Amino acid sequence: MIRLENVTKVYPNGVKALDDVSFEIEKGAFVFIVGNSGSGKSTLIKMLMKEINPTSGSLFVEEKDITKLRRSKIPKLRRSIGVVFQDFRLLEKMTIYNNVAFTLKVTEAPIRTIRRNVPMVLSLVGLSQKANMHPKQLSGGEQQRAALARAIVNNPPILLADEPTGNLDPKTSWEIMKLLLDINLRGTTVVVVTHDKEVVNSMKKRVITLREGRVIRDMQKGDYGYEN
Amino acid sequence: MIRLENVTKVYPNGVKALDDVSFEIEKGAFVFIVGNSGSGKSTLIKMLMKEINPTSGSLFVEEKDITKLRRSKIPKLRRSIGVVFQDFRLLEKMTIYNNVAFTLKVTEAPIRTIRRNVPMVLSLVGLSQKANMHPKQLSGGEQQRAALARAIVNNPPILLADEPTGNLDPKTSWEIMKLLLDINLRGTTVVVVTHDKEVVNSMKKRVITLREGRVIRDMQKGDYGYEN
Amino acid sequence: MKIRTIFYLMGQGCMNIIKNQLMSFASITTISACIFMVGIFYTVSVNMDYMLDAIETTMGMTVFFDEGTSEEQIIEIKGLLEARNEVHKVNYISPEEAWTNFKNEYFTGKEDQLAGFEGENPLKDSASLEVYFARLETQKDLVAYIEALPNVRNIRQAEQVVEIMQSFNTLVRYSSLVLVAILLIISIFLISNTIRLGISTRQKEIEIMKYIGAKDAFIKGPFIIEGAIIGIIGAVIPLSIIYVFYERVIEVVTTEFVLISNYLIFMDIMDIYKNLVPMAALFGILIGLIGSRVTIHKYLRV
Amino acid sequence: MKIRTIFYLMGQGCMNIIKNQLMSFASITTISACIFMVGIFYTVSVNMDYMLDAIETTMGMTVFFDEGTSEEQIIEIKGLLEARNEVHKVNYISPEEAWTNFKNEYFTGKEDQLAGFEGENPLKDSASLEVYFARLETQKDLVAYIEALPNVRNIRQAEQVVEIMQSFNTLVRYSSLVLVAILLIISIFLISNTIRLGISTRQKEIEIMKYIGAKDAFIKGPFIIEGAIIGIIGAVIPLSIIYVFYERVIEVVTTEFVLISNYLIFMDIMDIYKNLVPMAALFGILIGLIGSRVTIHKYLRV
Ligand SMILES: Nc1ncnc2c1ncn2[C@@H]1O[C@H](COP(=O)(O)OP(=O)(O)OP(=O)(O)O)[C@@H](O)[C@H]1O
Ligand SMILES: Nc1ncnc2c1ncn2[C@@H]1O[C@H](COP(=O)(O)OP(=O)(O)OP(=O)(O)O)[C@@H](O)[C@H]1O
Ligand SMILES: [Mg+2]
Ligand SMILES: [Mg+2]
Repeated sequence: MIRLENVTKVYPNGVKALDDVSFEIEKGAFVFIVGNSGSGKSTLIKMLMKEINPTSGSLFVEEKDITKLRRSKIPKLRRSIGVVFQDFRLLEKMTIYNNVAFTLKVTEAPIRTIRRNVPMVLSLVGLSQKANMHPKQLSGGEQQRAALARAIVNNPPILLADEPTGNLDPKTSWEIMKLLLDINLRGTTVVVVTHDKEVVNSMKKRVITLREGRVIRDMQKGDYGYEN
Repeated sequence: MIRLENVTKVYPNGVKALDDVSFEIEKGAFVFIVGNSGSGKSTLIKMLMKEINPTSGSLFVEEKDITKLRRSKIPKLRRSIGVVFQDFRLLEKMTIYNNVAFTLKVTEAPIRTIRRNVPMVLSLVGLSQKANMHPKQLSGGEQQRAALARAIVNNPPILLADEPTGNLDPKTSWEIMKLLLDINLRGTTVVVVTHDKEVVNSMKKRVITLREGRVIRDMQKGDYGYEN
Repeated sequence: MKIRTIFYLMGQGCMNIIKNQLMSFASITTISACIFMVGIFYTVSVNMDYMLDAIETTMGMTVFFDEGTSEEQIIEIKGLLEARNEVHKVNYISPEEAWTNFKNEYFTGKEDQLAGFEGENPLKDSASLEVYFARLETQKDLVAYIEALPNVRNIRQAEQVVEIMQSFNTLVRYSSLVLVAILLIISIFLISNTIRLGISTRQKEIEIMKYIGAKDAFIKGPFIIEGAIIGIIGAVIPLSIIYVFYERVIEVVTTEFVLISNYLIFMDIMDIYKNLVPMAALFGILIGLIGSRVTIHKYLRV
Repeated sequence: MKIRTIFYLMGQGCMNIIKNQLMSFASITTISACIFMVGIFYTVSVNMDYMLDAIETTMGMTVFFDEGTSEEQIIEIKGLLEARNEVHKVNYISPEEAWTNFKNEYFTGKEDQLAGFEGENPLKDSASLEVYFARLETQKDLVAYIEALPNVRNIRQAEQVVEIMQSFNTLVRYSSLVLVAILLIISIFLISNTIRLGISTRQKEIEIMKYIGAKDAFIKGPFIIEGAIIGIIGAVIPLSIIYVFYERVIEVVTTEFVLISNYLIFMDIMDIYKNLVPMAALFGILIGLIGSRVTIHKYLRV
């Protein structure tokens, strides 16, 4: 499903965010990516949705090398990946409902689908009450859940979540994690970047640990690790 | 130092974010504020620095009722409060160094002070290497630490930190918490909004718990609480 | 793209105008101001042109005939000349009129000196034709034609005046062309500035849409609709203002400047709008296109 | 505020221009375009005024004297008239010149008809003075004055032409005043639009500064400096362009329109800049003020 081959990313200012990273994530897997602040986790996510390109190496999504993707094919790639951005990236001029519906409108989904799915995912993340508010009128945690709702509403084959519970209390965090597990059980490949030690340790999923841009640990049924 | 008397905040769209909240924080205290997502924690912080005004009730900071503060006195209030915003609020057009130095320039601090203090706090939060980068070139956790550096650089008598470790790995989180404790020991009143159960439970400080805008628990040497 | 999507994008375009109030206001007023300026200068220069054309027709020459040319012959030539389309009008001046004019001009107040001419018209052979030009440009040809006619003795014309007038017309015509062109260029420039500023404030929004998987057309659509609507509103406002004030200004000018009012011949507003309205419409379309171009080139590449 | 802080804010102002490239570019070009337009129209209308003034001095009247008035008396009156400042120039036309002019005008080609006048000047009492006006406005007073002088028999003047000319001058003067005023208003409007758009893109920045405890002056400072610098650059560009092209355009016009070149009397660029440069400077200051005003009112209230 997702394969990285010797991916290195050096930012224009000389910072080496990823250093010769290679791994593969199979279809239907549930993977945590952990690591210190600044270890390259978000860089990885951004690269998978082609927000940035690697300096060298190749990334394969569904067997296609996305570093060689034509510009006109990028929207298709992005539609197949639901992303929860670390900085949310909600559209400020739209209500929460429209922010979520936008993902479906982009794919020209039937109105019926929109009318059914949007309220459903909003209630899944506990935001039914806030559907008609604008992002600025939400608390940090609510915005984060809105971003998650937007990422899952069109049932993408891949879900990338960058720190999806950073602004959430433990109880809500757990609910969100259960939601992600649910989605994973329905066949979606889920990649979660997180700092939540407790969640990682108790979920017993594959854990890829980055440090200074390198994969230093990659364990099935892993834990957060002690030295971090 | 900080006193709330029957503070209620109803947002223009009718959401009651705080409901008759009263409590007092003495000078030099270290207080956690916890609560579910959307329970009114950030609203409280925003009110203390007069970003928003309460619908009813009074807030006292250093014995002055800030709801009655004249517009020209607001900068003085804000300079006496260091704030780590939940959404960071770094100045995108400035480097990290200048973002931090800006707090001192605003108070017309001597150049010597700026030259000494800014590198010092940057190294405290582990960002010495990133001083000349712009906020967009930093990872989420790095931005969060930059926001903290800015909040503490002018040694304000009060420090409000809204979710200062939401984007940080456990190890860095602990270091930040130790830093806050340090600052507190040097006399600063510290108020931390956090979801980090482990930190709250092990620090044994006063914990104020909000739920749906009400204070439901206020314990000295408290913990995060189970039902949350 | 589905019809439904097109409707959605059109709706979004309208929404954008309402949601980006400052930007919409700035764009509409900028466009209005520009079209207003260009419109005013176009109107003024078109009218000046029109007036100069009209004044040209008051310019003429006098044709004198050989001694003994009969009135009938002269009238015949008059007919010949009137048939030509370089000619605006031909007046026959009989010897009596000529003498009366002469006396009025030179001997008013000293009629006593005219005693010697009593009873006899010293200009009895000076019947003449006053020929007025329809167009100054063809004046030389006309003179050549008339000189070749039988019985024509000489032509008296204020040649210099005619040529000066002609130069002046050309100068005015070119100057106003240049000024209107400068205004047009400045306008396009100002408007594209406004569009770029407006789009840069929405850069983040556009980027987010791209990250979610929106195709370029999906993002551009509302911008084009928005641009077109803004362009249309921005054109209708100044055109209406000019329309309303045009007649008033003419009225004021013709009543305040009675003396020159017969030189002030204004065009019908509809004749002006015949050209101005399509120009403004083109402007609107242009703006929509520039707007979407800028969007594509600057912010869609993410 | 400390001197050091003032320097810091000035530095920030300069930095802002560099950092907000799009905005700076848009502002500078908008201001340039506006000053350019106003400048061109000011230059054109000032020159038109100047030319019309010059043409006025070619307008005059002819004063005739009573029979038997001696040449000396006429010359004396000439002196009197020349001393008045409504008068541009006075020419003495002797009876001989008058007769020559008359013959040339009326009897060219039919000199034979003049046989009766042989040896005698029928206009021997028609010595006259041609008086040219310095200003058309005072023409009526001058006429009254001259009529009251001794020996003056009558005044022949193209009163109609004079008044028409006068009306025309007034019309041109008012029209160009109105047009320049419209352009000025539009300019101020466009520029304030640009400023507002620019500031709205920096709204978040301003808010953050306020939240950190910056006083209004601290935030406004760089904006004012920025506005002033942009204003100055935006004024220097169009003024330089006009300066460079002014002489060229004059050259082209005077060589292309030789015929009317003695009506085309252009002002010295320096005489125009005497007014235009302070106007442009004022504009720059105005822009700085508007910029800071807008900032205060819209975004500092947090
Ligand atoms: N646009 C950029 N330009 C330059 N350097 C960058 C840029 N984005 C990130 N970096 C640097 O690359 C490194 C990795 O960043 P990344 O955002 O991937 O970290 P992360 O693992 O997501 O950290 P966090 O947990 O704090 O979000 C960091 O050192 C960061 O400073
Ligand atoms: N500007 C606003 N307008 C309207 N409602 C708002 C606004 N800001 C916050 N709210 C609402 O007020 C309530 C409290 O918000 P607040 O930001 O204080 O929550 P919080 O405790 O900080 O939550 P989190 O932990 O998710 O950051 C929420 O229900 C939120 O939707
Ligand atoms: Mg990250
Ligand atoms: Mg909050």
